[in-house]
Amino acid sequence: MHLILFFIFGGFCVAGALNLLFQRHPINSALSLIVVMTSLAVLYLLLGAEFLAAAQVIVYSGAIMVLFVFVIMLLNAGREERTHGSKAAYAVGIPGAAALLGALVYIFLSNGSTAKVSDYIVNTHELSRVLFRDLLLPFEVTSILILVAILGAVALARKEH
Amino acid sequence: MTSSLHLWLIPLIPFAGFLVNGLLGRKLPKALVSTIALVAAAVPFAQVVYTWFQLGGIPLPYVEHIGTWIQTGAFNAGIDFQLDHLTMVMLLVVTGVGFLIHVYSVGYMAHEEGYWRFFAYLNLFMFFMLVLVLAENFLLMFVGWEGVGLASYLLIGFYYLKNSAANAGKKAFVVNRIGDFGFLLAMFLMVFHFGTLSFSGVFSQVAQHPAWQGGFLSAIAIFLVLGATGKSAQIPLYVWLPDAMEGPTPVSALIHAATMVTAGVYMIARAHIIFDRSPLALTIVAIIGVATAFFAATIGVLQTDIKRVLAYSTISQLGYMFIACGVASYASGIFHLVTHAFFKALLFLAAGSVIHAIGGEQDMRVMGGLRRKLPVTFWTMTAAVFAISGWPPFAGFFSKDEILYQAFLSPNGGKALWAIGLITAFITAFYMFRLWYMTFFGENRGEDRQLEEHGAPVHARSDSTLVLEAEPDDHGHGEGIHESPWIMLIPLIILGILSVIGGWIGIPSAMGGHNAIAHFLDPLFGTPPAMVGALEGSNTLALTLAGVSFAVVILGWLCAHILYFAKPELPAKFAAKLHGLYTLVLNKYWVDEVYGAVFVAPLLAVSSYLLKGLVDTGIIGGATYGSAYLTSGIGAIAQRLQSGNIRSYAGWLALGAAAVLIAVYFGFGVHFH
Amino acid sequence: MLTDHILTLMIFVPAAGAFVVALLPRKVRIIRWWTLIVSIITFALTLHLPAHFEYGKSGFQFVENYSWISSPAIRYHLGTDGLSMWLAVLTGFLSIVGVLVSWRVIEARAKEFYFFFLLQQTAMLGIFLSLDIFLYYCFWELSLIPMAILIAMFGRERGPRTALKFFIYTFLPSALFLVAILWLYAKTGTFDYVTLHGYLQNNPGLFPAGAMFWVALAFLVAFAVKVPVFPLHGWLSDVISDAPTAMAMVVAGKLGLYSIIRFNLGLFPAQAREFAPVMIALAVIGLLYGACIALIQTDLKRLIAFGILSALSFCTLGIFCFSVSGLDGAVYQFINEGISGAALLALAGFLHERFGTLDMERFGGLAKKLPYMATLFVITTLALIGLPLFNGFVSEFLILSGSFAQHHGWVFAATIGVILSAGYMLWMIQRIFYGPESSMVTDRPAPDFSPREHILLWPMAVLMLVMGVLSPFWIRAIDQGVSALANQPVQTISYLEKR
Amino acid sequence: MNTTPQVLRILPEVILTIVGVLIMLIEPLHARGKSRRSLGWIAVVGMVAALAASLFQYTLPAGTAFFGTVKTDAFSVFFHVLITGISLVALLVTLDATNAETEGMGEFYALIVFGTAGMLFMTCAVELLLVFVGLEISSISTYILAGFRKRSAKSPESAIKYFLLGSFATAFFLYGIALSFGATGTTHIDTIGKLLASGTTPLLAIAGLALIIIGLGFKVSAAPFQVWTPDVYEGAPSPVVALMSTGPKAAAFAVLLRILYGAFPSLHGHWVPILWWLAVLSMFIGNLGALRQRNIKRMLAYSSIAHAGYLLVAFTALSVDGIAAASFYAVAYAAMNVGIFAVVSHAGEFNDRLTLIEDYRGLAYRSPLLGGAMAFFLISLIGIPFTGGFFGKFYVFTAAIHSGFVWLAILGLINSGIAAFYYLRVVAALYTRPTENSPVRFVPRPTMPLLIALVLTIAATLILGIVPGRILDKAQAAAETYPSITINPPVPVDQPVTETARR
Amino acid sequence: MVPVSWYLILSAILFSIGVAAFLIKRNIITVFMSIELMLNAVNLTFVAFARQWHQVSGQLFVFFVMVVAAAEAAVGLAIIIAVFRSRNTLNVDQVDLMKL
Repeated sequence: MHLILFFIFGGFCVAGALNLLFQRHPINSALSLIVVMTSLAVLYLLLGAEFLAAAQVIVYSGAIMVLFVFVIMLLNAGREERTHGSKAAYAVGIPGAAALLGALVYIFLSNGSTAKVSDYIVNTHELSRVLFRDLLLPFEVTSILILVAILGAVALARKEH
Repeated sequence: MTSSLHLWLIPLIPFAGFLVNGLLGRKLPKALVSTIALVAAAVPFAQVVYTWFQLGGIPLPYVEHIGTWIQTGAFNAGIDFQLDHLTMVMLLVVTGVGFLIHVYSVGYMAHEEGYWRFFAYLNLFMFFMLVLVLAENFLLMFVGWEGVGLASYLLIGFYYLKNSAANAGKKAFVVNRIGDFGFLLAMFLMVFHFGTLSFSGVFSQVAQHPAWQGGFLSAIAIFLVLGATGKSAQIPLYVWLPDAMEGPTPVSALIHAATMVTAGVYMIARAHIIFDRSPLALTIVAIIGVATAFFAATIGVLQTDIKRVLAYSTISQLGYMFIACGVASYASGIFHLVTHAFFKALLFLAAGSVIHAIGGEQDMRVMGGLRRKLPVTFWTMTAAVFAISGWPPFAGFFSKDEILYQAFLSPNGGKALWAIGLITAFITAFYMFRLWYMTFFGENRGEDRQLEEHGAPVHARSDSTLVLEAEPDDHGHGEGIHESPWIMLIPLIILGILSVIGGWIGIPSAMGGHNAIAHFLDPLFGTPPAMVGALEGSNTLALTLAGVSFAVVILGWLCAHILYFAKPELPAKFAAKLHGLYTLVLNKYWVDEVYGAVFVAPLLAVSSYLLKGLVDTGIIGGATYGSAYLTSGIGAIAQRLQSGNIRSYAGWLALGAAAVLIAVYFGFGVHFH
Repeated sequence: MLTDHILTLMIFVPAAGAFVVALLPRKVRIIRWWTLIVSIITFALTLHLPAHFEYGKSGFQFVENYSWISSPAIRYHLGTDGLSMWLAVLTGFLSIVGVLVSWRVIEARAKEFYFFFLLQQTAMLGIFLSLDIFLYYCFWELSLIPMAILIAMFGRERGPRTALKFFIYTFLPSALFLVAILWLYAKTGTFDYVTLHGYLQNNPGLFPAGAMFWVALAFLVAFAVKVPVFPLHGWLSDVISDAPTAMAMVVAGKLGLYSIIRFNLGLFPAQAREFAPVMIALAVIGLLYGACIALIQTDLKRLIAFGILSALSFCTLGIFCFSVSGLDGAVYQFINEGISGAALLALAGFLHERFGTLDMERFGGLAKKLPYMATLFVITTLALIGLPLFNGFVSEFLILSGSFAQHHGWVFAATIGVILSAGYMLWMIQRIFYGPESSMVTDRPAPDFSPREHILLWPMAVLMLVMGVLSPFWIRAIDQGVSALANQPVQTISYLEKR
Repeated sequence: MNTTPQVLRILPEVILTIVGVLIMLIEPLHARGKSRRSLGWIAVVGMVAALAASLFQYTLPAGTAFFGTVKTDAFSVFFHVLITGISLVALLVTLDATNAETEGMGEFYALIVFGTAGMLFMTCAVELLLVFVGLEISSISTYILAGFRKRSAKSPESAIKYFLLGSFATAFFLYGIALSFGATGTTHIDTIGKLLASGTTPLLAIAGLALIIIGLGFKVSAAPFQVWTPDVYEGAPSPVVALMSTGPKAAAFAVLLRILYGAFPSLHGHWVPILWWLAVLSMFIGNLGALRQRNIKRMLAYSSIAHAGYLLVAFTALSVDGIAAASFYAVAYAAMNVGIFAVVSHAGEFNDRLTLIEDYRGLAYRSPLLGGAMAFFLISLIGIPFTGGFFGKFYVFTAAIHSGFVWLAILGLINSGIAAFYYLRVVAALYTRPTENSPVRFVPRPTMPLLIALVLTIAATLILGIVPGRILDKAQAAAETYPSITINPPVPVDQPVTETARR
Repeated sequence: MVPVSWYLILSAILFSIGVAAFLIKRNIITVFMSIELMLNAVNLTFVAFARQWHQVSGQLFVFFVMVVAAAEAAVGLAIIIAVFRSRNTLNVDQVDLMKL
């Protein structure tokens, strides 16, 4: 059961990602990214992280992607044209990416930790305990982060006078 | 020591004169300048004479230690002066003749600008020359040695605005440097083998080791000879002396006839202990001497510039002295040195007086018939001519004869030396009388001057300003040809007398004299080895040889008389007949040209093309800039990565990432588990 | 008591002076007078050394030794011996000369000029007097900057380019030099010269021959560039001809040669003896090479440059023969070179002031117009070609006779240089001063020496003569300084042959 | 657990946050177009306070707080002081270079302040999560600051480049954290270290290490992750470059040190060779790239790459000396680089009127102070004695040679030789006579903030160069918070020498 | 049941696709999306490991990453807008004013 679900949604993820890669229109790419994220949420569920699954759907697919789509609309970005800006990107980058993938996969396989994922559910209570006790400071600090983000968005988006 | 002679004063006083005139002369009046100069030359002469009379009371050699000059852990050299018989003779000649020439110059240079400069240099020369003869070690001697070279450089280049003069000066100095190069190496060898350069030290060591024969002693001796050839204008380094005639005539008289050029002979005599151990070196000296004597004489035959004739005769006479040294008869060499100083100085001074009289002209072809116009000059000159060509009882006869006699007696190849010497004697007589006739007899050819006939100095006349400083003729043409002032004539007369009687100090026993100078020098040289076997019973031989040489001299005079007095048209005919030989000799065997082509030109060419062009600019410069360009070229490649395109940047990042990942993982370094 | 810190005083008086210059108003007269005063004071201070130097007392004197930085053990260690003493004095003397030479030349930006000039003095004194290798290195590097900037700002037209060339040439090797120093420190834990010297001498063969070989080589190359030794002289002629005279005087010779003696002979005697054959060959080649190229130069300063190359090669020859006389001669030679060379460059500078060119083809017959200039030119020239009674002769004779024992052949070749030097120098004199007056000389109104120039040059001329006659006065100290180096026990571990 | 109030352990950060918020609150009170300088001064005061607080932290006993997420020890405090110092000068420079009509200065100051807070968190955090957040704060604020020159098209470009590539690298960093978490099950640096030291090393840890190095390598612009640097520096406002070429780098280096020596000491066999290569690459690419640069900011960008290389040399030393040298070099580099950018941003002003090196021709005439200062900093960058630059290099290479990396030292010093070339070109330009219409004629007189900034930086550079003792001791103390890894150095000392000798 | 390494490989694949997308896509916004994709891949890794080690902190890390991502998105899009204003293009290949 678990296995099947993993394959289905894992497949969805990859398919979405590839679609993002091959779609020429940003909107389509955005939508396919949403697909990836939502199916990731399912995988989270499989891994027993309901809270994260929820957050994934709400924050990512909800907020962030909406923001993307909004901007795409705002700047009404059309189909991207295949300009030839850089040979290096292909000549160097793609092999690099491939090598990266290869290396990682090799490592994960030869890692040997075939620890099966037991079905163990994190209850949100414990989650919050850790979050608001051990990780209190980082949590508070993120507020600065967000503040900075807002500031920046305002400062940048503001028109010159 | 009994009583100090204060030898150090002898060189120091001329030096003082040099300083005063050199620094202040520009401002001082001529009278004062000349007084200072004369005093600075006279006092040493007086002191020398005084010392001469002291000789009895002083054990010779007498040494004065003034101070330490160079001192290092390994080696030291002092400022030491020494007096012995040889020095004594040299001192007398140098100061005596030197003083006379100073006197003469006062008249001769009277109208020169830079008068003060001239006398300053003259005193400087006296200083160095005296240091040279007084020195007690080779290093100090070398000071004088190079110093006189410097003085002659300055004096030859006295008319520095004339390119020829400046060139001659430079040539003299550089050629002398080649000689000094030999001297230096000889000194290095001595330091290496004896650890000292003082005469006493070196000679005593040589004396202590009779085993030392040839070997490094020959090396030292030969290097010394190289030095001597430079200073004494012998083959192969004689080339500078003829050009040196660019200097004022008194200079030629003092430096290039009487004193400096004899330094080489003096040095060989001084170092005779070393030479005695090296037959090889002696042979070389003899060969050089005889070759030079003959060679220079032949050139002298065709020269038309009066001073150049004298220059070549000087070279040739020095050759005689070398022959003497070469046959280890140093005393006779010194003897000839002395007499030669007298008559050659006289010849130059007289020539100077002639030149002075006819307004700076040096070309004999435009002289002639001056006999009546310049009586004193004529008579003194005559004395000198007879002396040099060796008429008895003039000075030259005895000294030259002594040399030929010694050569004849000397075991190794002496006969050949004697024969060539004899021929040279003939040539000498010939060209000296040629000069005599061309200058003083016939009618004056001075009026019909065509420029094409004129020699180099005449060309210089084309630039009038030059000549005004070059030669004192501002009054030359004014009231026609005239005798020189007395201040110039007195020295002529004195030297004239000396060149008549000067030789009597060395009349050989064969002719009823008792070779005074030889005996005087005996304590230094001992009896020349050649004499040993030949002392008694050889009177007849001596007389016959003398007779032969005298006959030869007369022959020479006859030829000259016929060619240049009786039948003046003949020389042209001969020239036409023996054209090849004539041009060869006329161009002095093209030696200068050959040297130029063989040494100077290649050196300059190599320097400018190979060294400067190829090595310095090409290789070294190229390496510098090449590497610079290379680096910045690589820099350009490094920049190329910056295409400015985000995606390519990301590409590099990705590649780098992959590389790092793989490197770390499969990577170098320690392996785990 | 001030005299306990005499060396510190010497080093930092110029620096302080420079600092004041920076604060002074931009008035040329004030600034140059101030600089003159400062350099006179410096010179006076340096004279304190010979006055109170204790002969026959081995080791360093006037020592100051404090800890500067603890954790890498860097000490502020100053001291002088017979080797460095006269060099310090010479530096002080030349600083005065430098100011007087620049007197009229430097009008614009005088402030910068004299600031860096004084800084340069500090750096050079520091080099001669510091006994902690790190401290030494600091001064060594520091000396590059004022030099480079002055060449760039005040040089002839190609100034900046030359400055760059000079800097790179000297900076790159000293990078490797630094590596070598650090390596030594890593191994021995000290930068202190004295300690290090004792340490290396007492346990030789402590480090692998290979390592020591490369370390010594790094030292040597850094110094050889600064001398410069033959193939590394690429910068010399440009710098000499482009740099302001005051800098050209001090750029070559003493720094590098001193360092070679102090470090390569002092710390690495065995390696130095290993390098000797090569160095001697290079020295003689450079000697003849420089002379030959000088023969055909038409630019006066370039001629001088190659003359200097040739004259300095004598020193290299003397140093690497390891004989007492040779070393004495070498040190004496580069002191002499410092004086005579400076004088000649000063004269060239004055000539340039008057005629704006140094192309000898355009001169001629100048002696008539500028007799004093001519006289001093001749005197200096004679000193440089080693005429007896001048300082040059003593040193050259010592070097050659001292080296003769080991290397007949090389010395024979080197002595030829004596002939060549006479050749190019006299030819130079002839082309400038003798012969008929050239059009330029006649056209250009040029006054003879000003009082300043007299004051500057006559003492130098006299000095050349005095040093030529009374050499023991100087050599006594030098002898004491170098004799230890000449005959120190060396077990010869030959690294190259081992391979 | 000690009794120190926890807040004291993050006092500087707290102060900065408060100040930042304060600025944002006051900002709206200023009418549009009115000068915001007062805000700038508030920021300065706040920064001074933070600096004081950091210095005060030296008095605290070393210890952790907030459940072991932050740790104040000699190391973190050292970098606290450094970074607050840098930001202080950067603020002064900003005050000098900007003028009333520059838009949104309120945000500008606030961002600098917040960004500094982020960097401080990076240096004191021992919990990778906190490190990550701090990193993001500092990065994001610099992304924004880079885009602040809206007038010029270059500024947004540099912002977007920095942003995209930065986040790209962040992803790698994050992945690295993830994998090391996977290897050990914790994200607490020291714990990771303990766990890895005991027992065998899972491959995951190695991969994680590699990815972390990649991410941080980008932040410190070490080759081959340096590509972004020149473009970003060229486009960003000079005051910002003054900050981001030093502050975030220092922080990132601190983190790198923390992680390498705190979490992965046992893997040194793996990361030392990598850092060796990164160092060499950075030095060469940086210096060679700078050789032909005509734009001064790009040239300085390349030089900063090279300096990152020098700093990485110290990392390989595997010893207390190494860490100390790295820390010291960070200080020295910061001093001179901020200094030179202070001059550049004053001369070029906010909108970069002077871009090319030729534009600086004759600055020393227009203003001897500026020209002299700039020349001084350049000389220090070359690494001439009696300047911080020299001692920095000196310590770094001493450390390297001590642990036997003779070749690294040789290459590095050769590089410093190459570097001299392009620095001197600028010096020469400064001191050549300006032409009639050369832009330096319009360089404004130095203002008070600039003077303060210059005094601070010059003083720092000189002190570091002449009496570095105190600071070096601090660096030493900072270094000693980590046990130096005394495994036999990979290369025996004289090996490279002899074996090359044998060739 | 599924071994953890499968999840890891999946994440690796996603990550690499993200990288590739970053290299290939021309539209800045899409490029930015590919970064988000990479972040998501990392998140998956975290969750997987969190599961393997029974560690909550892993999941919390993901939580923080989301926040950061949100912040980045806000800023990033703002920057993109600024770029669009100044260049009026969204093509990365045309954002190369500064080079060499």
